[in-house]
Amino acid sequence: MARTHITTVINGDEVDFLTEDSTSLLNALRDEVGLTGAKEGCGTGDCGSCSILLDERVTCSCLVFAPEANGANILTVEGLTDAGELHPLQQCFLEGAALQCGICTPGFLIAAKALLDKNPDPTETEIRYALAGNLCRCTGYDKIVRAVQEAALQMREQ
Amino acid sequence: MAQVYFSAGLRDLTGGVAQVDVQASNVRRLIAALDEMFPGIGERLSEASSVAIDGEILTDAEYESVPDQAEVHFLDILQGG
Amino acid sequence: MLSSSPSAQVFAGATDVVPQIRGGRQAPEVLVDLKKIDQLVALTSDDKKWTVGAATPTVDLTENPGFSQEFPGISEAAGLIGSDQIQSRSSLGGNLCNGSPAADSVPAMMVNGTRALIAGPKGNRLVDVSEVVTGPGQTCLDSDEFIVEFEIDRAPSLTGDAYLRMIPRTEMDIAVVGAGARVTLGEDGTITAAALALGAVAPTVVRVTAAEEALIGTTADEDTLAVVAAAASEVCNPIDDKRGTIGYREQVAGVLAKRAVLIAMERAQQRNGNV
Amino acid sequence: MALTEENPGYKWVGTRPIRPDGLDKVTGKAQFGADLTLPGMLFGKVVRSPHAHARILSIDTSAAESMLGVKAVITGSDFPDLAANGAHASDIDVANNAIARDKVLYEGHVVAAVAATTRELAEAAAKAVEVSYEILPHVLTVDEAMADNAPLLHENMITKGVDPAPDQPSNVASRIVHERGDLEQGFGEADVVIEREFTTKPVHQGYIEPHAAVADANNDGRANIWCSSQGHFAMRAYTATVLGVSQGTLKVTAAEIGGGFGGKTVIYLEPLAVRLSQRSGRPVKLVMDRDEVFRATGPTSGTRIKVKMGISNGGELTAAEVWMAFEAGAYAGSPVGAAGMTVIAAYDIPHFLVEGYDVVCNKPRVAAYRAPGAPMAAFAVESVLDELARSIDMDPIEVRLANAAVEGTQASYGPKFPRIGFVETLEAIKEHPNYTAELGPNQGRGVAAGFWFNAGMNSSATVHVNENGTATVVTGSPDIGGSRQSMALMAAEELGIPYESIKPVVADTETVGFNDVTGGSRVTLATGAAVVDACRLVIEDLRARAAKTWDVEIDQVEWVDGQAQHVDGSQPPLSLNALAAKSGRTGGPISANASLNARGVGAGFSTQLCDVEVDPETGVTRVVRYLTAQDAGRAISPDYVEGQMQGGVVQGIGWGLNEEYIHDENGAMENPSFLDYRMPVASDLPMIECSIVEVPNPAHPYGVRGVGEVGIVPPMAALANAIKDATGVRLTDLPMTPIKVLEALNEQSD
Repeated sequence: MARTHITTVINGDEVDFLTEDSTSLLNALRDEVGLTGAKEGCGTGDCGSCSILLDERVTCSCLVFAPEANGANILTVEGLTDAGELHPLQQCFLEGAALQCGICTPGFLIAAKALLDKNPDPTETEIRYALAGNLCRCTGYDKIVRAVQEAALQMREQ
Repeated sequence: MAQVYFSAGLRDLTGGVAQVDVQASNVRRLIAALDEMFPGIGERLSEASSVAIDGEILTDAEYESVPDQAEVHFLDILQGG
Repeated sequence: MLSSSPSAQVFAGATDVVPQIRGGRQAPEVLVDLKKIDQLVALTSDDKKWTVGAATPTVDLTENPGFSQEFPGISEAAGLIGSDQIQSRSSLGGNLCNGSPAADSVPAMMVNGTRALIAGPKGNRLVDVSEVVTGPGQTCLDSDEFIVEFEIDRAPSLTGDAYLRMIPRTEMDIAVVGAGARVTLGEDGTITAAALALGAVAPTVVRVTAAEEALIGTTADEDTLAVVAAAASEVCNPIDDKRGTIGYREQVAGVLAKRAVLIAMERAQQRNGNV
Repeated sequence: MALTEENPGYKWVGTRPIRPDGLDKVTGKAQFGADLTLPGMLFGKVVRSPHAHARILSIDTSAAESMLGVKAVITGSDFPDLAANGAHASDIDVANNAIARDKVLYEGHVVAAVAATTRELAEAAAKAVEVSYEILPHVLTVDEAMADNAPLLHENMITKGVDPAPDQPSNVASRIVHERGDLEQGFGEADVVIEREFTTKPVHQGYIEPHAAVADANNDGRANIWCSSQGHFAMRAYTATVLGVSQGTLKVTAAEIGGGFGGKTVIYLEPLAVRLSQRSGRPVKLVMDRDEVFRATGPTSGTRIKVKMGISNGGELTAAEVWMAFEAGAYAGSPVGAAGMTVIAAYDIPHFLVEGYDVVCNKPRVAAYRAPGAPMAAFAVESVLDELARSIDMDPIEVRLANAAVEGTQASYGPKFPRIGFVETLEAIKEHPNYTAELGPNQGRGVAAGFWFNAGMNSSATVHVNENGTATVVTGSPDIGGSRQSMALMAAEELGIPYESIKPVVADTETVGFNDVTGGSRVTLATGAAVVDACRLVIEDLRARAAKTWDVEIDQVEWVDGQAQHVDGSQPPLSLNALAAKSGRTGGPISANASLNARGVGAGFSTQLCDVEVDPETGVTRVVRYLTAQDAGRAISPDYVEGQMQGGVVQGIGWGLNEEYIHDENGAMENPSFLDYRMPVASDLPMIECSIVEVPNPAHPYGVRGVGEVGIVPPMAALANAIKDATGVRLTDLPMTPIKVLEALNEQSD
């Protein structure tokens, strides 16, 4: 099958790649672009490990056909860091021990960023529902929720 | 003399005996002594068990010394997650 | 294009299509991305109706204050279709065309009299949402047709709707039972119009006409709600499956029906005048 | 260093710095199992049985092999027949589980594997492998498997542990028994006797990272493997066994591991990847999808457990009788042994009989899952204990305190307990404000406790002092929950240098001495002890070098705060930095190895308090408040001790409320996805409050007890007891879904 040429902006850089039409954007990012920060935990949109921002909206990249990304703006976990400076969420996850094995962490960071972009002062319940599409099996979510609360506070104070 | 206790699962090999006193300086010699008393038990003990000496559970303990008066229990090997 | 390729598959959010292709349950030769058609991704209103493009991401509905105030039931149903990640992609059109009896947005759309504009080579037709799904996974659409948009008449004053579903977790599940309700009140506070629809309790979403009739002229008092609950349980024709049992679905259908009517009542009382 | 309970005076141990591997994990750089790509790498795909029990009549690989881009296709016949070679039974089971020979024993059992140039091609080729089966009758539960004339999985399985040995084969692999005293007397002394029967379903470990392995075989017979596992030395051993090669031909590198909980202590993909690589001459990556993870890996056992216990009106437990049967899945080896040893071990009960059966059935072979065997056993016993306490109107904490095992108690499994902290965890709950917090309508409160042994086993560590006075700590224990931080904290404490100056590394099988798996809550204890030993050897060396520099005897040199000091202060101190910079003049680079079979394993106890709210009309249970108290011995890294406690609790909540394997009548799993295998999501839960109890383990240099596992033992009973408190109904069948709760409520009101 002929492969399709896709042009996107990923983490601020213009990126081209070739893909088959039925390939998921997640596999294209991982295999063609070499960005392995987004992970496949389920391939059915039920775990959130592959979360990215697609045109500023949080999305499971495993549920997007790679050709749909043509012309789109994508943010992956690799793009959260600004010129080497950690995003407050990254810093708060580190300081708050909000990760154990770390496989779900990229997805949580992206989902949390999407939340705070829309709602800079979420309640605990709002955080929990906004992160309900992201499974973590290690932490019981406690320290993740606290880290998002702390990051929200820091970002509001900035 | 060490006091050796047999769990219920081992008692089919000891003819129902639950406890014996054995003189042995280490676990390997202890097992050898037990095998003389209860033929066949040696293989079972060395193949599939941990040993607890005075409350401390040890694996691969055949050269572990057995203090005089020690309380010795043989246990199934456990798997952890 | 759809007529020329028998195994073409249209998709909007693709939240179900991608796993189906990957799992080998579908192998279309052509994939058609409906999001590229402007009319299908739009949310507008005029004096008479709201128009929702069939591929509009559900997050556009939940984040639209005007729509969400007028149709909180549809908005909350749309907000229950999967996670935030899914709602960036999922759409009313996709939710309906999957043909699942458990689709959250369908009971909510039905009680609001929603119509689907269906396009095809023979022209367009307008079909009531309640008539689109004909059985589990089955729709009245021909293989060369697709839904362009939904029309929902503006809600009159003193009207409220609600959607509730029962799932074992708080999120990320398929409804074991879903209930959409809408009531309109007269000036005296009694119900002048009522609609009740249940999801996941029959091969398709079902209306509970006996309950609707029982509600008319009442204030949804306790006795009437008992009738509503009983009628809801009665109309169920569910199956035992991995997600629920017949008995559970019948019993909880009554509970949710009652609760949804009460919420719709409360909202109707608060909504005096067109938003 | 003298250790006192109250004020150990530690500088690093017990602090909460940022974990060493954290930065890579929040920036997406960390390399997990599926993240590695090698030049020329092929994608593999496994062909699995659609049947629960069937004889393989033939496998036709020709269509797959002829596809363009398909580079290798393998089946069971590509592996040595271990049975014919007289191998040990457990090794034969490992090999047959990795790839079926003549029979498939569960849906998802591997029958073949392919490697091709693209993911899509590999999937197409896997579909093109034609397998012809003769379907056999299957058994799915212990009840079916133990029934008379049940179809047999293994025609030669004779039950072990029964005297005299049965003369007929069955699906019962073994029987275990523990017994003390006189049951009749014990129940005679009771004022109340309660007998209940409990059932639990198989549940999966649910790690978010599917299994993944990359293999690169050379034509000299050697191969490199990269995989995410809980023990790359174990993966090397198992893979060598299945391939019939020497362990020395395999080098295994541990990728970052995305969760395991016991489920990654076994092999699935590694030998297949190596064989595919050998056949194709190219590196091969095999990654499971979630469906495969559910159908073919893990889970832990479904069980049936009967418990009868007696209590006096004064609150003294007089007798316990326990019967349990555990599903092992396709091959012998359920955790019924541990269940039998733990089931009543937390309490001092004079008369008891515990009997357990290990039963094979046509489901995936069970794998270890966090305190394997203990959670189901505790669900049963802690539920009955709750009923006993209610029946004599005694507080649930008091009844446990009255019977709790303490130092010197003869444990039900044999030996006397050393110093343990069970009572302290009970008291921590009792004194917490949650214990007396007001409950709202439809809310209820439950208490339950749990015990787990923890493990020691073998570990090795190497400590290198770098030229600039920093240190590299090398171990072979995959870091699954923050253990690199614990290693670094203990090394910093020992060496007296900043935590940030320590670089902890998990090395491959050729770079560090042997380490057993990361399991049994053993790493901080055992690998930690090896790190401490290696640090102490380094310090010994540093003192000798300072003595040489000062031309004094070594006993004149002390190591304090990261520097050598002369006992009488007659020399300016020599820092680690200074000694490292001149190491070439004093004998060369500074480094030390330590290897050990760990001693002094300290038992773990946890007591938990759960408040739930039950919707009486829908049966939905929500956890509204949760508190867990656990004896950590000493929390080296409190952040990650809490993390283990919270994670264990939440897995237990999932097990208790919603998680279960559902099979159809053909033995196929109906819910192999995260949509329908319902693990807890963030919005299902409150904060999980932690009370770390520290009763130091006297046998460990820092007082450590394992903390990883015991947290999952109490939650199911705590939930059941809370639901009983909220509604008056007692649930004995896990999971306690809304359907079951509502059914019980309906029965109650009838």
